[in-house]
Amino acid sequence: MDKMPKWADVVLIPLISLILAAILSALVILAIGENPVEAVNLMVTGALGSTYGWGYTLYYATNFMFTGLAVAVAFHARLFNIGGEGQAMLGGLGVAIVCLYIPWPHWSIALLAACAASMLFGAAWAAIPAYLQAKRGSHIVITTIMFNFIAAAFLNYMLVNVMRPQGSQDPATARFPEAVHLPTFQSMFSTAENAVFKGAPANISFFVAILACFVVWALIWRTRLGYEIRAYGHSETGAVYAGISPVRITIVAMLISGALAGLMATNNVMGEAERLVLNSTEGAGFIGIAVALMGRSHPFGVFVAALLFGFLYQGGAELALWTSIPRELIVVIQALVILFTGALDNMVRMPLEKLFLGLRKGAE
Amino acid sequence: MTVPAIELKGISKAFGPVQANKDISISVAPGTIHGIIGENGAGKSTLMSILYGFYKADKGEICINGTKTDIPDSQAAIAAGIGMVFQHFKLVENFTVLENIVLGAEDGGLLAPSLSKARKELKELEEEYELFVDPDKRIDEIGVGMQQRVEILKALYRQAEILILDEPTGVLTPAEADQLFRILDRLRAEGKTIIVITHKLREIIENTDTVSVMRRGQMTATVKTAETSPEELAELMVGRKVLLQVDKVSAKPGKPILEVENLRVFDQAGVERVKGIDLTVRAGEIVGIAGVAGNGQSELLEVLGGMRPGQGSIKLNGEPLALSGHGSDGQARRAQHIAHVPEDRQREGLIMDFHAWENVAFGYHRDPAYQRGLFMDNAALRADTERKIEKFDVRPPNGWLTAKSFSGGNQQKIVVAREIERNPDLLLVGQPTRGVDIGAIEFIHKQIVALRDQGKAILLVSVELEEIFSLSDRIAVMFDGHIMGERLPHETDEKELGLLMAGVAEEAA
Amino acid sequence: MDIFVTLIQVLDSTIRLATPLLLACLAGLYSERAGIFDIGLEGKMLMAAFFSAAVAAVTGSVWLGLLAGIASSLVLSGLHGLASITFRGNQLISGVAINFLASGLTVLIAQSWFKQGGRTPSLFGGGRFESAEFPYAIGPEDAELTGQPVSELMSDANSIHMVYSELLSGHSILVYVAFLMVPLTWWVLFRTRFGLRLRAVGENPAAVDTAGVSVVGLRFAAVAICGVLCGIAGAYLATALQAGFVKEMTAGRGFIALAALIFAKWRPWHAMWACLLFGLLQAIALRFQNIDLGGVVIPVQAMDALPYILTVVILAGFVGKAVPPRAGGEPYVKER
Amino acid sequence: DLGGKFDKSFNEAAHNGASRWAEQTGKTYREIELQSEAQREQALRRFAEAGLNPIITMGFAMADPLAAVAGDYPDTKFVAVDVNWLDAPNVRQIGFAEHEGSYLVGMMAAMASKTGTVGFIGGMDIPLIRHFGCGYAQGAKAVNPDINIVANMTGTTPSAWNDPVKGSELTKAQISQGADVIYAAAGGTGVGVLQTAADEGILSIGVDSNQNHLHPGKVLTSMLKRVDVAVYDAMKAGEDLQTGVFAMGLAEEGVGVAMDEYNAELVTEEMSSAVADARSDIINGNVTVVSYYENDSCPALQF
Ligand SMILES: Nc1ncnc2c1ncn2[C@@H]1O[C@H](COP(=O)(O)OP(=O)(O)OP(=O)(O)O)[C@@H](O)[C@H]1O
Ligand SMILES: Nc1ncnc2c1ncn2[C@@H]1O[C@H](COP(=O)(O)OP(=O)(O)OP(=O)(O)O)[C@@H](O)[C@H]1O
Ligand SMILES: [Mg+2]
Ligand SMILES: [Mg+2]
Repeated sequence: MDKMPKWADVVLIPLISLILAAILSALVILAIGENPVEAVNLMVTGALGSTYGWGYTLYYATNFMFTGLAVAVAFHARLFNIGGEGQAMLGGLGVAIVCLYIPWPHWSIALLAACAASMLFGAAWAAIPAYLQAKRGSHIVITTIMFNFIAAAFLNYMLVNVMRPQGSQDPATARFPEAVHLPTFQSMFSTAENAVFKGAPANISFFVAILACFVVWALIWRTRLGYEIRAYGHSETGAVYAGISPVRITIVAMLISGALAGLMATNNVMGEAERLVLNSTEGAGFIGIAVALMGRSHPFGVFVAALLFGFLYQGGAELALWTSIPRELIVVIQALVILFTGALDNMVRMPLEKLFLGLRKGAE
Repeated sequence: MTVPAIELKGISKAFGPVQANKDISISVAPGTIHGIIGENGAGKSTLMSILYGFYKADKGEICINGTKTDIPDSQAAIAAGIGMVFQHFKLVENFTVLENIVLGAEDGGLLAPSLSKARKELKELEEEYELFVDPDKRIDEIGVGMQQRVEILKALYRQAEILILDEPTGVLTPAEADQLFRILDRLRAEGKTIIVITHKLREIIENTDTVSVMRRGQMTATVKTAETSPEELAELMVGRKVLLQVDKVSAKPGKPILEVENLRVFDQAGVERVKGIDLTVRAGEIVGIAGVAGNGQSELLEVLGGMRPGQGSIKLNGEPLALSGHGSDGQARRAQHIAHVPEDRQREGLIMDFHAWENVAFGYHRDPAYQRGLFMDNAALRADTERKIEKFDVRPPNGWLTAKSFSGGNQQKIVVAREIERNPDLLLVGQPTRGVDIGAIEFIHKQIVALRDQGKAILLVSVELEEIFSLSDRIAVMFDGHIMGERLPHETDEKELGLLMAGVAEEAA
Repeated sequence: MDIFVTLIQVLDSTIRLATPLLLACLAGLYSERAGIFDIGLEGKMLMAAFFSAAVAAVTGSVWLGLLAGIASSLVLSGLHGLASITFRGNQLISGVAINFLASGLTVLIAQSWFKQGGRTPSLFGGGRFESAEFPYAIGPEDAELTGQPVSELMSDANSIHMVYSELLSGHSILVYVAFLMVPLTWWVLFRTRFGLRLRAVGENPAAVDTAGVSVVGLRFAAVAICGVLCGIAGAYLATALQAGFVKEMTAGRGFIALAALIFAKWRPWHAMWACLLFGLLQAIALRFQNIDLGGVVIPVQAMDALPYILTVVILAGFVGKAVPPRAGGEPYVKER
Repeated sequence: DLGGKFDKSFNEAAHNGASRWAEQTGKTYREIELQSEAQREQALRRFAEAGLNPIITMGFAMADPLAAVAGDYPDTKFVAVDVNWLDAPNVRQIGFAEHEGSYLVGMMAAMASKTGTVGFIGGMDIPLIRHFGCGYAQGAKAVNPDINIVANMTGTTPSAWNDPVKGSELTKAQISQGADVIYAAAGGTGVGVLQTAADEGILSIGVDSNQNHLHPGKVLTSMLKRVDVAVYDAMKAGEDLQTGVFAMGLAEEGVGVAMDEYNAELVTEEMSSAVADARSDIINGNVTVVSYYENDSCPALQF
């Protein structure tokens, strides 16, 4: 018997928390002498008011879905993968190699290959910390942090010294050939008379992300492996009793996590930039942590949280475009959202529970 | 008549929707031992925790020595001269005994003086009550029996006049239990007031002056121990007649199922826990392994259950089993029809945060019966769970509850149901009824015997001699990693076994 | 001799680089020993760095700046405590949020106060921590007198004198504070009542609670200490090492400190060695970029990544399993 | 560029140019600081659609998005600073000859150096920065062939643009290697370099904007990259500015060395004359400064 109806827990509480975060954000905007109503208005119309806005919102959301899922899967095995950033970078490298050095007849095949490559590279980058954690007990939090730095240095080397086209001053690979350019929403949904998602980077990999959400959900809650991952995450001694190998689960979970993080590259590298640039991940790996935590490590939660952050990113971009509000305001708003929905949720839950108990008592 | 040392008036406590205590009142006379019995989840621990200020009561008041005292936190309880030994000890594992005793009762900001002072007083207490412990050992280095002494010493060090013990004997050997009650006697003689929660009627009858019975959060009766009987108490507690003795036909042992030869087990630290034992369990018999906790029984079970590597040879139905590396894990064992009821249901047997129906597959989750194509067949699983809950009368009968929201008794029923229902060739059972109420004990024992009567082999490890006696067809006693000797239940008695458990060799016995 | 000089200089910069790590690491140590995980060290440092610089710039007093830095970091600690102790929220999320909050707010406020793009005005004179010159140590004023740069004077001096002047002398007072904090922390943790209780609450809060001590009180105390130390760390970055705040100037040091903490298995002395190690690795990487090993030039990127690679190697090779305080990360919930 | 508006050098110079124009003409302009790669193209399109004209972009990283976008808005004029390799009819591409400017400050450094060792500290290790370093090294070598040049990069992540602490440490390291003049081309990190140089009593050289005033008497000079001029001109020209590729070298006053009251007493007679000569030599081709881009390597310096 629960203390309150499920809908209250999954809908009401996050909603109230969000409202609180919004109120505080408004105060901050006031404090820096801007008009909150205008700002919010600008953000909402800019991010959700047009197919163009959606195009960007969904593009960002796609990134966060991948990294969020990555963190979430690891969480289920009680592993804290802070390395999404580095794994995504390597995924990008994989995509770039596949797209640049193999002539593909058609984007669809290229996408499949790119998915494979990015997952492979991402997983490979997660493999070493995973192995060290499993075999040597080296704390995965440290090793993954370190591997983020190492990945950055490695990528820098590849781009500056190896993959950069002669004469280009830009530390980035050449553009990928036309054939591997992914269909954007614009090309997918525009009709002759009206063009939608004009110029927006949202592309087919959004659906890859959706697919990933389903796959992860099925994996975690419907398969033996998922069952074992969760069991291990809850109790290592229990796992040993049931004949579930901690080493195996640790490594497998991290490989999956790394692969998911790597997949992000199909969106930002293959879908948007159509080349590999330095810092292409832009902290999405870290946003992924927040997304996974807010989404309670559940694919659907991750999906929603990712959309929310996508909205904040795009809304923030619009603010930066049309007002003189510093871009950091968005960071603050993000922080408040994370804080209230993620960390202070009990502040809302506790009184609500009392309320519902009272109601039930009344009913009896 | 004298003012009661403790008087609880109309105590009520709800944990969210769960009404743990409903309007409970008792009064305990000073200088007496008061027993409390009741099913798992009846509310005993809660009630006592309230008296100790661990939980806050929703309603009701507490009087100590006749004066109304409100106890918002444990500090107040300690000030009021109350000490409590919790069911699950509240000790800091990686602190020394001394540090644990001093914690919270230091005098002065610096540790050194407090520690030396405590060391001195500890000596005196030890002398006085024969509660010997090594003050410099770390808690995780000493056995549960010792840990309990530390808990008691903690209370005495704080000059407790009222001592509460929640299921103190659950983890003790008979010898240890007897000694505990001798100590309690002495305390009572000094005029201290004592409350004991236990599931063992014998202890109630032998040691308490008065006894209260709790059921479903309410106090159903309080009687003078002298004027009652085990049967009556059992009935008051469960609400129906219960047989306190398992009645079973004598065993008809068949061919050997399990043959252990010269088994050695080393723990992570490389210490040899099992020092080359030979053991055979036949079809249709229950072999009970008696022994003080920590003499290698646990390790024996764990090797057989595939939880840790060992050396030597183990045959099942004549087939040798891998003892390390590939094919020696729990999955392999299950495939070989070995089922295992582990000693610690909460850390091993169950995933406390899984639904009951998920736990019903725990360990057998790779069983084809639970698969549909790539996926697990949760529908089938739930159906299966319904059956087991029904058959083993798990309460509340709701497969969607998480394991941790069942009481220990019912948690244990879930584990036993899962393992016995596999209908294995060999069943390993560790401490099947620790902390479980008699209603459940009776039931679980019946199931084990029933399995035996189907001609299965059962290896039982228990620190409860009573349990060993009432279930086993053959008893082996383990001490310091060796098997000291084997006995038939009707040819031996607690005294002899007690000696063997204490390591006194056969000849001497 | 020359190698010796280089060595001294590398060690010298090791100390400078290690100091902020050490302060943050000890901060984390108090918090996590009490069972409150804190990945918000980075954010606290950043916040403190800004406010110390800002106040120092406005008032011209570095000490007021230090206070402001500590205060601001304490506010974030309070937030972390509120979330993870009072409301039993998820400590990781709270930490993440605090990092975001700091990196956003600092620039936002800096912008609206100083209009210099998330930067404070450069500090000078009383606005900065001067380096404490020991007697007889070679320092800038000697340079003034002789008209030679310090480096030359150094290389002329004898080795003892050099070690004394270069390594021991000439650091900001906060450096000495940081290193004094190590024995102090050890003493508090293992020799005082407070320390005993602090460690206990991180291992098994229920034990502390049933012993009649307030779990909440202890944990808030620990989190507060954490705040103070992060505050000093931030102030050191902005007002001692640097002369002002630059956005994101902590540059991930909070996370390195966290790594060092786990590395040290939550023990004060080990924490110091861990931080010195990280500092040394960075100092080396900074000092020797693109080394030429007989024709094979190690690319600068490799040197840049070296500290992190070595960390992993050492961790895997020698440190092994690090077991955090048992109750770490778990809010203390009696009733569900 | 991602560096941020007030990096005290590159982007700030552009900002100054823009605001100067705004003040003089009273007209208004929009600016955005990008925080994400995806926004490069986004911002271009949005501004173009909003009818802003011309649209000025800072930094080589804008080249690629520009190439993609410019075509879609043929009647909008774009200005790309630090870009000179696109073929887009409606883009004014301005490439600065940083190596020439760096060459001059390199000379000054070499002359000011007592120890015969000069330093270079770059931000993130990218070709552009090597380009700076390379010119610098050639200049220094030109004055003193066997001069010792210590060159360091701050890092490989974007935080290398904002890590003054590392900047200081690098400075100290270079000082201990004997460097007594250090050229910082490292955005926000440079602040730390100049600061420490000043503290340690050696000379430093600023970049992009005139940074002499940051530490009067301690900053030898600054390698000016007249982004502000470029931006100002572009804005002044407005709708009808000429497109095409423009090189802003010494000749065009696009780059140069900063001489003002703050470094007056540091710059000796022979320095200024030598610089002047070199300048004219470069302009009339007697001296050619090799660009790092020509074959991704530098004659005077090994990266
Ligand atoms: N901390 C708690 N939070 C929520 N519910 C609790 C808590 N402790 C106990 N309960 C509920 O209150 C009821 C009474 O629990 P209690 O521990 O008092 O039973 P008990 O009599 O001690 O059982 P046992 O004999 O197994 O010790 C249980 O059914 C349980 O569901
Ligand atoms: N924190 C808690 N939240 C919810 N239920 C709890 C909590 N603590 C105890 N309970 C419940 O209270 C009841 C009795 O608790 P208790 O700790 O006494 O377990 P138990 O039934 O005695 O089993 P065991 O004797 O093995 O500990 C059980 O239902 C247990 O699940
Ligand atoms: Mg109980
Ligand atoms: Mg119990």
